[in-house]
Amino acid sequence: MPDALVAHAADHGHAHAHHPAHQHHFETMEQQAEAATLGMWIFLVTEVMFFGGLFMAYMLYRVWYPEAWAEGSRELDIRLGGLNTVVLIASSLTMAFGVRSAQTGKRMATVNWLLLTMALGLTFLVVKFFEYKHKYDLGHIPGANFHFEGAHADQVQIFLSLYFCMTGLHALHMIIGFGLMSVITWMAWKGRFSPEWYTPVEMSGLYWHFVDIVWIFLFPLLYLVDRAGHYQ
Amino acid sequence: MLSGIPLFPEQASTLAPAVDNLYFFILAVTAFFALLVSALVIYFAIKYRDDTGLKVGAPITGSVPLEIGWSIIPFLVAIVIFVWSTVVFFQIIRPPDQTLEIYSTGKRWMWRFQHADGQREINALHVPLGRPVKVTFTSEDVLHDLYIPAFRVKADAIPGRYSSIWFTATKTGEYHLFCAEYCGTRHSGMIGTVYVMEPNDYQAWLTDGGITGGSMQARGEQLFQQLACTTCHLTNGTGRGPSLSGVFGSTVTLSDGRTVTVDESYVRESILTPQMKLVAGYQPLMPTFQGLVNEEGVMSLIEYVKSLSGSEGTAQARVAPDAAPGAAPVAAPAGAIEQRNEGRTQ
Amino acid sequence: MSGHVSPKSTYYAIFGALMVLTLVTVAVAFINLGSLNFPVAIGIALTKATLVILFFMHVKYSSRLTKMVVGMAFFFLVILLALTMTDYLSRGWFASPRGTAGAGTQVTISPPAPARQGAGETAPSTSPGH
Amino acid sequence: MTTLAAPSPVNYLNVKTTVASWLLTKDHKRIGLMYMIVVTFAFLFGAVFAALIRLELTTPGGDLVSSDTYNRLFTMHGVAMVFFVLIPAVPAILGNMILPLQLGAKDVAFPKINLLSWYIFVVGFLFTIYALVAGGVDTGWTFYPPYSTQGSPSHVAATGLGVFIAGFSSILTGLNFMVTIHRMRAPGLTWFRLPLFVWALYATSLVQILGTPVVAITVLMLFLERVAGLGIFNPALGGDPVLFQHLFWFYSHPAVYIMILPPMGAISEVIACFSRKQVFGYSFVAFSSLAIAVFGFLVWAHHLFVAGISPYSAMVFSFLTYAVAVPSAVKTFNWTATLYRGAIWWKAPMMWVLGFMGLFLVGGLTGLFTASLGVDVHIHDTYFVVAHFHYIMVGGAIMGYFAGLHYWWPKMTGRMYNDMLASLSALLVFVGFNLTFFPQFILGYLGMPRRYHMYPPEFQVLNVMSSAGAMVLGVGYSLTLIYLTYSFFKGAPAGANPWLATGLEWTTQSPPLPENFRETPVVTEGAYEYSKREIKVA
Ligand code: HEA
Ligand code: HEA
Ligand code: HEC
Ligand code: CUA
Ligand SMILES: [Cu+2]
Repeated sequence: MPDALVAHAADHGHAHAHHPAHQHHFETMEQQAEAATLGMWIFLVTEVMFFGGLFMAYMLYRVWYPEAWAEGSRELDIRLGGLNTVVLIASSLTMAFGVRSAQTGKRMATVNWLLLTMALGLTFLVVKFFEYKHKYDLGHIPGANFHFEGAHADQVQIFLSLYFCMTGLHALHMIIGFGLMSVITWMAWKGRFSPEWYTPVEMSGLYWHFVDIVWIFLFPLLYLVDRAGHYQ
Repeated sequence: MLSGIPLFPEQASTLAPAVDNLYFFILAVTAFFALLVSALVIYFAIKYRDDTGLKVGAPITGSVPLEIGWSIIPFLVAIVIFVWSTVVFFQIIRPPDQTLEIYSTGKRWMWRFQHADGQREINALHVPLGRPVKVTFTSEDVLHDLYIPAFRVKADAIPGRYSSIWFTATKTGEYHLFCAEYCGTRHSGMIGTVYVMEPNDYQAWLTDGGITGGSMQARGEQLFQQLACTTCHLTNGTGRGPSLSGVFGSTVTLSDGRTVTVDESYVRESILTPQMKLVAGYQPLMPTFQGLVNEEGVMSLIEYVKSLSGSEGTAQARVAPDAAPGAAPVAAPAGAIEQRNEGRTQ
Repeated sequence: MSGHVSPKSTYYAIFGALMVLTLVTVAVAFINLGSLNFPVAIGIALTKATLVILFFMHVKYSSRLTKMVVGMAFFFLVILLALTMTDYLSRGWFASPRGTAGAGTQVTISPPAPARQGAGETAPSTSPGH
Repeated sequence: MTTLAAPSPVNYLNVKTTVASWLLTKDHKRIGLMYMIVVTFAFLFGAVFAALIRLELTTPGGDLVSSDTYNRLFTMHGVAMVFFVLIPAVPAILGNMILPLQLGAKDVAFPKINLLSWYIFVVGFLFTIYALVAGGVDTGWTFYPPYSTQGSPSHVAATGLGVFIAGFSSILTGLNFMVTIHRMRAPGLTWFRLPLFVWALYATSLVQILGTPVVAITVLMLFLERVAGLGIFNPALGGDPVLFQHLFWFYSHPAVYIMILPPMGAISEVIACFSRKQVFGYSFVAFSSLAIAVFGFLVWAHHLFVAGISPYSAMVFSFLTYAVAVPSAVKTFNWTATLYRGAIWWKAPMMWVLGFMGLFLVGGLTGLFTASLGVDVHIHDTYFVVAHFHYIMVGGAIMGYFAGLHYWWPKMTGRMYNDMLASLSALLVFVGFNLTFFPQFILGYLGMPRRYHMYPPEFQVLNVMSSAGAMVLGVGYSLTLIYLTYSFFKGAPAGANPWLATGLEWTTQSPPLPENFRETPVVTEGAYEYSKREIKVA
């Protein structure tokens, strides 16, 4: 904030030793880190709105077609979905520990936690792959070849369209997160981070937690509709 | 139509003056603000002109009372416009009770109209003067929009559901009918003419148009037999399906507890997607008739279901017979009327 | 750079809470709460998300600006959902004298009828509306 | 403020001149210029389409081009003008150029992302050009399904992808600006010392961040529905095509404020400078930008009054629309009051501002007609709406863009243009504009629907007037293009502060140094302290 900056400028003038990661257009490392954090959070806001469009469509059709939603949801395997939920939340935990290790300057611990997070992420994607494959085998992929036995085949197709859009987009985010984390892990391994500067770890952490949060909503919305059998 | 440069559309329905009065009111308000601001801008720009670029303006920074004033006043003015507009809007969308019912489907790129008595026409619509008319319509493909400028009415035609417009024509003549929602190549060709006729001329047109084949209600009844609806919907309510007598316009409780008003859209849904809304107390037995009956057939069935709800349920196209029998019928342009032909719809 | 360092125990506690809530949400889904199932599921998910945001993402210890940014996301998401639903939920309200006037699909939400009527009964719908 | 040292011979334009030094630059000023080139290109596209539209509409019969071609013309015109001209014009060109300068910063917060967003923009534009070359797209810029998913035989997918991609460019620009404004202000530059252009860009960023992702996902769903047969808007499956319209306008109504807010900010700057006065009611003008951005999210369904939404919902949206008109009213009145007892310097940028005032007023006020439920039933999708939005988008936003461009041109290029020619072209555009679009209000109320290739003959006279006006308008724009191009290469050198304006951007040399300022400036006063200063000839 300006006052802080005024004070800061008075304190240091311009000359102080530059951290290797310090970019020239920032006055201080602090300013740089604050900018990065704010930027990341704003990016996450855009992500919320991005998924928001899908949630809107979901909500409308859930209100319109409760039976079809129940029918479609029952097609999904609650055990696989539940497993993935546990896996993803666990990966959030390991990610949090990864960030913590970076904060406290533990190089190997950071690397290990990040690797564990990536392993969990991979597990999630593998499970998701088998779920998709199952759908494919059954002909439940929306489109010209969609095929569904049931009273509300058309509306179930809408459900499954949304299912694939939402989980597909989520999986895409996981893959991007996986890529990011590979880089971060490598950087951590090289010892680039320190308690003074671990912004990239923190940023990927925020991103990963966000992906987790999306799933926290997707799981009940997609897998747990009307399991009590109200619409049977 | 007017020669020279037309500046104002004809007022040919009871709604037109209501809309136009509102329009002129907004015009007056906005003209006031526009002239006020422009006049001030021009006046200041000239009065305080300084071509040296070296002077500075007066050290005025602002005034809170002024700010509040010019926030509140436009807001209040806007509220007045809003209230008036809403009143007119509900006038436009809420038809009166005894309307003449006409059905229509939009299809790329033509409008088909079907009168209750069975007359059909394409891109032409004959209506009597002074009688409220309600046009219920849908689309068979993409979005369209039925627009009659002289009546100031318009509504989108949306596949899968019904929209409607209503009007009471106040002036005989021929008026434009446009498709106002972009629908592809010949969107600008999806136009037609509304013929407003004296009641007796209209009567003559109805009988003389050369179109027979029974009213929509009759056609609906026939379809009701043909499609074997009667096997389940017995009038005494003992069939597998509910009795349809008196259903139209009533409120029905569905199996999941929601309630719906039985209107055109609901009956249409019942016929095409019967599983979507089950009447409480019945099994999901009713098959879909999707593909077995076209949009016009559905409309005829609706007319028939309406007729089961008592006499006022049926829309009567006939007008009072006090019309002078000798009046010359206004013939529809050749080709504008589709000859009734059971097999060729769609 | 001095971010907040949470004790490990906090993370374990949050993880535990998230697991418990996951179990609860699955369990609750199998209980018929009628129209409450959806709100309950959403409520639990919101709680879980809040925990992740506050603790894993350190928002609890972040600047007011960050908190505002997070709040903004949810605020505008709610606007998108709620204002759109004003349309869909009120479509059924408008009925002109002889049926709908273009309002389209008729959906009104009210609590589901608990019991079903026997198939032989006449549907409770036979009284004409006018 | 600090006095200027002798200008350095090195500036951002000549520091390096290889092509690679441009294509890989992270300098916000160069990126701004690169945006300007692409946007000008897109504007030429859009303008040629507009010229063909107007040429076609001189006769009612549709004699010049086929219906299919005509439909492609207005669609490509709308897509180019909205997504590739007006949305990036002021934020990405002038904002990139000026924002860091006004903040006393060396660059935006994320220069690499800034460059990336330019590339994304270009890729999006290339997709759209591809769609054009491959045969165009004919859905209207609004892409309504089911026509766009099932009916249209044209290149909807490629265009949709182009718009989708360009959206990310807009998101990244907004993100960058928002962080820059929060984190990169010079010492002493408090929020209420910020120039109003910065406030306007901040509000714009808000809309870009919150709205654009929604249209991105919506276009993506449309895309998947078209190419992969997913069913989300498909009425045949029970989907609701109106849902698309809700989602589309959730973005696209706020997007009209992406288009108008930055020009409004530029207008505030120019008015203050050429009235030599502080902007009247500074904080009200600043907050009205935020109010427009936030309330702008509450009104989208005023585009759907006859689309089959619930009438009660329509009422709510109509009411909110009237509420959001109030902050615009506040701005208008404050600008007017700023002129009062100013010392008004009739220079070219001010001429564009005066044009803006008149045209924006008409455009905004006709929004009150369309926001009125009762009247909108009649005028929806007629030329009345076409006239409304051209008055705001061309008369308001483009005029505002030109005002800002003429104001900052000496700073950007270090050169002056011919003031007489510039004022003349402002006049030509003003006159031509009114000739073109005023008749369309009358046409609209008469009932001429928009997107009509052929029309009933009684509308011809007004249409010919409109086309004639477009010619004058075209001459005006062409003139601007010519003298500005000339000025870029041959114009007389401009000093650091040719307008004797306040603001940090005028304290550095023209064109600015690559790093903007020799030393980080320290700010001690508000943005428009003209009255405190003694103005001297530079
Ligand atoms: C930059 C672009 C821009 C801007 C800023 C606006 C601003 C406004 N718009 Fe416009 N609009 C468009 C671009 C824009 N619009 C486009 C592109 C379309 C058509 C899209 C399509 O279908 O293709 C459209 C369509 C459109 C419609 C839908 C019409 C229809 O399709 O039927 C409506 C309806 O309410 C509307 C209303 C408004 C209002 C109330 C404002 C307000 O923000 C205006 C506020 C300004 C003022 C009011 C003037 C200043 C005030 C005063 C001088 C004081 C007096 C004021 C009062 C008494 C309140 N616009
Ligand atoms: C920033 C946005 C922007 C801008 C700058 C413009 C600029 C112009 N627009 Fe645009 N317009 C839109 C946005 C914009 N438009 C949008 C969003 C639509 C809706 C699309 C849809 O329905 O999907 C639309 C639709 C639209 C229509 C309605 C088409 C229809 O519904 O059938 C018309 C018709 O007159 C029109 C005209 C013009 C004109 C004359 C200009 C002028 O300002 C252009 C001036 C430039 C020139 C005229 C060219 C240069 C001059 C020459 C080459 C000299 C020779 C000139 C002649 C022979 C005439 N536009
Ligand atoms: C095989 C039996 C069967 C046939 C044939 C059948 N229906 Fe039905 N119909 C039902 C049943 C059962 C219900 C109640 C459950 C439901 O809503 O689906 C019903 C409900 C309806 C309703 C809603 C009634 C209400 O009270 O809300 C309408 C309208 C209707 N049918 C019209 C028709 C028409 C028109 C046809 C012929 C084209 C037809 N039905 C053919 C069994 C049938
Ligand atoms: Cu049908 Cu346009
Ligand atoms: Cu709008």
